[in-house]
Amino acid sequence: MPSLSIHAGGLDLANPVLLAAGILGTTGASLCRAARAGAGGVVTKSVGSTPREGHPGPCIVAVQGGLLNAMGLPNPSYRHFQEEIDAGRRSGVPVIASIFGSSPAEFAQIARALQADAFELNLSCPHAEKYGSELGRYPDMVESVTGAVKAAADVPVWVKLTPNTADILELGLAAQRAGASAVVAINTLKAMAIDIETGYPILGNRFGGLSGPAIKPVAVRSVYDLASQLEIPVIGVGGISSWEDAVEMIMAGAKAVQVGTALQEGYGIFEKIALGLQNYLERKSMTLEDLCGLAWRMQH
Amino acid sequence: MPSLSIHAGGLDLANPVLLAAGILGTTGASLCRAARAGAGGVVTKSVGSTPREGHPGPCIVAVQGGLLNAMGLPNPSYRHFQEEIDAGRRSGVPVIASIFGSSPAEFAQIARALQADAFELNLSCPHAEKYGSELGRYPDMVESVTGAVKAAADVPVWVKLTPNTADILELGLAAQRAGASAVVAINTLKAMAIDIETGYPILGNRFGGLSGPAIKPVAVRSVYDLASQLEIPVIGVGGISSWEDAVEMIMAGAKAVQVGTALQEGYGIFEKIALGLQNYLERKSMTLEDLCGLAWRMQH
Amino acid sequence: MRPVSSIIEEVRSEARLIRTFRLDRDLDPKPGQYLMLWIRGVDEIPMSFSGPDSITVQSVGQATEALFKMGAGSSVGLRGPLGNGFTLKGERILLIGGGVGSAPLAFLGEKARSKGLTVTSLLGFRSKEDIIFQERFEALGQVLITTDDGSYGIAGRASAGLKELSLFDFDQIYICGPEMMMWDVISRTREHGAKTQACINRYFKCAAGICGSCCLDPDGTRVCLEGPVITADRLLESEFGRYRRGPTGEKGPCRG
Amino acid sequence: MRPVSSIIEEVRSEARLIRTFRLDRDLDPKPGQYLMLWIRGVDEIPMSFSGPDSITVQSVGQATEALFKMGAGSSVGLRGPLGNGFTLKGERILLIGGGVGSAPLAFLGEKARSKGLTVTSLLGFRSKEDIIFQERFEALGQVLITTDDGSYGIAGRASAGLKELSLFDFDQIYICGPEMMMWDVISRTREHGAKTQACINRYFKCAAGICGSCCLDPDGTRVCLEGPVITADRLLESEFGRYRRGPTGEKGPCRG
Ligand SMILES: Cc1cc2nc3c(=O)[nH]c(=O)nc-3n(C[C@H](O)[C@H](O)[C@H](O)COP(=O)(O)OP(=O)(O)OC[C@H]3O[C@@H](n4cnc5c(N)ncnc54)[C@H](O)[C@@H]3O)c2cc1C
Ligand SMILES: Cc1cc2nc3c(=O)[nH]c(=O)nc-3n(C[C@H](O)[C@H](O)[C@H](O)COP(=O)(O)OP(=O)(O)OC[C@H]3O[C@@H](n4cnc5c(N)ncnc54)[C@H](O)[C@@H]3O)c2cc1C
Ligand SMILES: Cc1cc2nc3c(=O)[nH]c(=O)nc-3n(C[C@H](O)[C@H](O)[C@H](O)COP(=O)(O)O)c2cc1C
Ligand SMILES: Cc1cc2nc3c(=O)[nH]c(=O)nc-3n(C[C@H](O)[C@H](O)[C@H](O)COP(=O)(O)O)c2cc1C
Ligand code: FES
Ligand code: FES
Repeated sequence: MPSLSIHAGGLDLANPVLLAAGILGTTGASLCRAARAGAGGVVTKSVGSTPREGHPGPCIVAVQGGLLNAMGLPNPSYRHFQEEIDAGRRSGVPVIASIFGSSPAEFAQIARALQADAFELNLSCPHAEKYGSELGRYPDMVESVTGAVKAAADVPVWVKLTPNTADILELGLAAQRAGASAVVAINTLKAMAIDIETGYPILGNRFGGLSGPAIKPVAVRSVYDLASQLEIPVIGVGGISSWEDAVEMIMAGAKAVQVGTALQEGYGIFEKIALGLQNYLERKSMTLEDLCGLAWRMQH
Repeated sequence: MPSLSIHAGGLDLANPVLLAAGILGTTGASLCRAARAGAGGVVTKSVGSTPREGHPGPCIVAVQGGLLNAMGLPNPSYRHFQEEIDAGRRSGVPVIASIFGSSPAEFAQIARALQADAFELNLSCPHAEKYGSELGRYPDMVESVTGAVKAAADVPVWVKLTPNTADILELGLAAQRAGASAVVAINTLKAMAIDIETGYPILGNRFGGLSGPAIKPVAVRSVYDLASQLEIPVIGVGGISSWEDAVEMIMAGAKAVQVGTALQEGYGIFEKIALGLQNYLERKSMTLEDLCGLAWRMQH
Repeated sequence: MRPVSSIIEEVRSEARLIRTFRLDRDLDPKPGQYLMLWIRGVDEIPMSFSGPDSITVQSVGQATEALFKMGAGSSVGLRGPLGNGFTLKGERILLIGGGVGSAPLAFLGEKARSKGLTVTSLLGFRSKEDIIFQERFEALGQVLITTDDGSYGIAGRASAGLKELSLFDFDQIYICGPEMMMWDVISRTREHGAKTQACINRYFKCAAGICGSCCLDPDGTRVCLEGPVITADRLLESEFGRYRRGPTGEKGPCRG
Repeated sequence: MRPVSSIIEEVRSEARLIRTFRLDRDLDPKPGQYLMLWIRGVDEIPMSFSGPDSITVQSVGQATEALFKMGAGSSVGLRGPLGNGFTLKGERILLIGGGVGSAPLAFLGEKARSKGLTVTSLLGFRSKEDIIFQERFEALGQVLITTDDGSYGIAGRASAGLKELSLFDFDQIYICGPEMMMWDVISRTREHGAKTQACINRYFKCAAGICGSCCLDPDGTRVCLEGPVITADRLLESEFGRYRRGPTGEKGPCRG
């Protein structure tokens, strides 16, 4: 069988299918469960500098082709999170700690305090005031946050980008300039749903982020735009729920992919995708390398 | 039965359900057909200053929950389009001419030459080089194009906005400053799909715009953001395919809605939505006015 | 699935701070399943079904207080039924309830009775005036009631009533109540762990098996999706009764 | 629906610049339906089925030329079957084909014959060497062939062959060919308009009934979705034969 192991974003991964941030990544036990189910690496829930309960409910709404969520970055703060990371690392797969803050210094503070295999900077959550895309929409801010974490941490730094922008490449270039080992694209699209019986926005936070199959074409395009211009690898995320989706994302230029919303179907998704990918590579007599970015090479 | 007639964006409309730009709006005959089917108004295909054949095929791909298109603004130029508008106007419903250009002067040139009930400025098509969102992503450009058309035309000017931005409200405010009578939100999301057998991007233009139910939560959020801050009306478009969707969009703050991709189901959609809306208003003993923007008034 | 709008048809007071809300729709739940109740403008919270179209709620905080201000005719949003629910097994079953946790067991007992099973109930309350659903349980079969303050029935916690019963007589045991009460019972009856189905609580944020806030150590069981009914033998090997995570994800004590 | 990948299994030359491409999959089309053929890196173009798994293509421009460079084993993308297709009616039918437009009629005739209908064919070509599918049609029943240059059969356009037939003998007439040829026939046989099904061409951009580029005046019929088969009586009241829109939407002559 063709090998699925890769070196991407400074990490050695047994396969390129990772658990996305914020999905069942609150506890060490659930990170291990994803690893046992076949994830090549796992990203934690985003953690900040102080405990947060997140937004009032409803925190999710199913919409056609996707899911809206506004969790509001609930987390126990990095001070209570090292034990979860450590438990996750015992699974044997790399644990990437997703972190957020409202300034370069706050990001750096967290990165200095935590031990993980890599950091993923959440500069892209669309529904938490003062955090995420409120910083991440500005290339300057992406650059300074990335730079600050680079200086504070001695592990690879991945930067997760927002699609809520006119030009995601600007953001990716900023991350690259500051020394990021990879960019991760995309976080959710800013979105909302309204209860038509009463007029209430359904999410407790009124608006939230759209994920799932609905956003896959936006994610594929974002990865394509980034991967064709950046020198650092791109990790593709957004709407992947089958091996076909993973192949498409890798063809767009992703070195590895992350799976979020599709976990709703169950943990079996990791094995299903990895196996499908392997069968595909075998049938085509291709390697992951051959597949990566194939779409840019197929010119009209 | 409650009345569906409204005055919006400088036009009197028998009902608030309009045909969206670029959907079956190439000929006078098809504009009339939409009007006969019950549209309260019809927007034409976007026309420019010189004939364009558009992008090579495939021009559309169905994706989960939506449609990708990259037509590439095919149009016979405004010089050959007045007869289509005139034919459309004979239907009795207002015909809004969608126009595009690469500069304020080009927009103004077209607006001066065409007679229509209103203009809709396409500052938002995500897949035509030098046009659409390549201008429309900059508030300054939105303001100057809108101003130029205002000066050239003596009918209402609507400005169609792109969601491919970090802050659609900035764009709406720019349109309002320049004297727009309404903003229309949203155009498609920049997106792509790749053929996994070969790696070819499916669309002839490689990337295109995502429409349909998949983008409705993004459209609702955009309308909500705009309508809660602007004084001019917002016309909601994106993923509307049922009366429930129209109610949701109006609750978000839309004065009227446009229907695009759902026309795939057939022209019956106009009547279906209008009837559902009317039944809803009757059941709730509400007027369209009551419904409009209800979501901002339902505070947590 | 968006929340479905539902009208509260009737509100009945069961005890101080406990009320039953009958809804205008039967969501066809299994006993032990729950719904997410959206109190608009406030929060969305998990509630077990206490009947095919009802929930029985104890007022403990912001959302439940807001609910208690709502009368018949008010509208709420519903998402459900969710979770796995209890599985009926065998001929003779024992229900062990504590406080408002008795509510889903009344629903289960009625289902069991209608299938011809023999139902015995052991119910613990703090005090006489906290007792709920006494008639519902009495209609099902033998009922033992304990009160912490001895104001009714057997004095003591629910586990005090265990002495009156031989658990070997029952094919299946169903338990729902405050975590420490359940822990108390299941840790004393380890040999029956495999036949004891417990309906437990964790902090639910998504109730869709995706966010991770309800996951149990050490195997990451998603209580919202794979629970809330879990057999006692599995619980005994878990964090249950030792700690639980709150809204931030931080570990805390197993109050209630 | 994304384009489905398909391998060309066989390429057969039918006449100068006309080839049949047999695909590796039967899309279960009705005769008269079409597919959108994606020649990757070039364009996506409409093609009628000339059999359950084949198309017959005349090389006329960029995409068709690119296709002609592809041999057996090449891969193309398919979207379809699309459109309404012909409806078989009655006992005795007449097929009137012109040039490569005969291809979908051969497929239709075979379907009709297998259902026991009586099939007569009138086929017009420019010259002897442009004739295609002569044997396929001859296997179905009576065949009249015309050539513009008189090099085979009746000299003249297809309409010249009409004199040999009484159209009243046929329950249904099916026609496909260059627009002016079809116009020539249907305008001469107006009284049979209601029983004449014509398979027509317009410039298809979306082939999904959404863009408007294929709409017919004056009623806006979407040829890609509500056609391409339209009865002659409706065509006679339309733009058909007078003008057609090109890729820009501008009106132009009805070439071909
Ligand atoms: C599966 C399940 C079934 C339940 N069934 C019932 C029932 O039938 N009757 C009943 O009265 N109560 C039930 N509960 C508990 C009920 O959900 C909480 O009492 C309620 O959420 C309190 O909300 P509040 O805003 O009033 O209180 P708050 O002031 O927000 O909190 C009070 C306590 O309630 C708990 N709580 C709050 N929000 C949640 C949440 N989203 N998920 C879980 N726990 C929460 C916490 O332990 C908290 O400390 C159930 C809980 C779960 C998980
Ligand atoms: C319903 C339908 C069925 C058809 N069936 C057949 C068939 O069975 N065999 C066959 O040989 N041809 C058929 N055609 C015509 C065929 O689609 C064109 O010959 C082909 O698109 C030419 O493409 P090109 O790039 O080679 O030529 P180009 O150089 O692009 O154009 C040559 C001419 O082809 C026509 N054309 C080009 N693109 C399109 C398009 N997207 N839609 C419609 N017409 C177009 C135009 O009239 C143009 O002038 C059919 C057309 C339609 C609409
Ligand atoms: C419930 C939920 C919680 C999420 N939490 C986070 C988070 O804490 N940090 C983050 O960077 N992304 C978060 N995301 C975004 C996902 O990691 C991912 O980028 C997005 O959902 C798109 O991928 P998907 O379509 O596979 O879900 C969250 C998504 C969901 C649905
Ligand atoms: C095939 C197609 C062509 C379109 N052409 C145009 C256009 O010419 N001008 C324009 O402003 N918007 C155009 N749009 C965008 C639509 O008007 C609309 O904003 C978008 O599709 C979202 O609405 P929907 O989900 O209802 O389709 C087009 C959309 C589609 C699908
Ligand atoms: S509450 Fe989110 S996984 Fe259970
Ligand atoms: S080709 Fe687009 S509507 Fe027919």
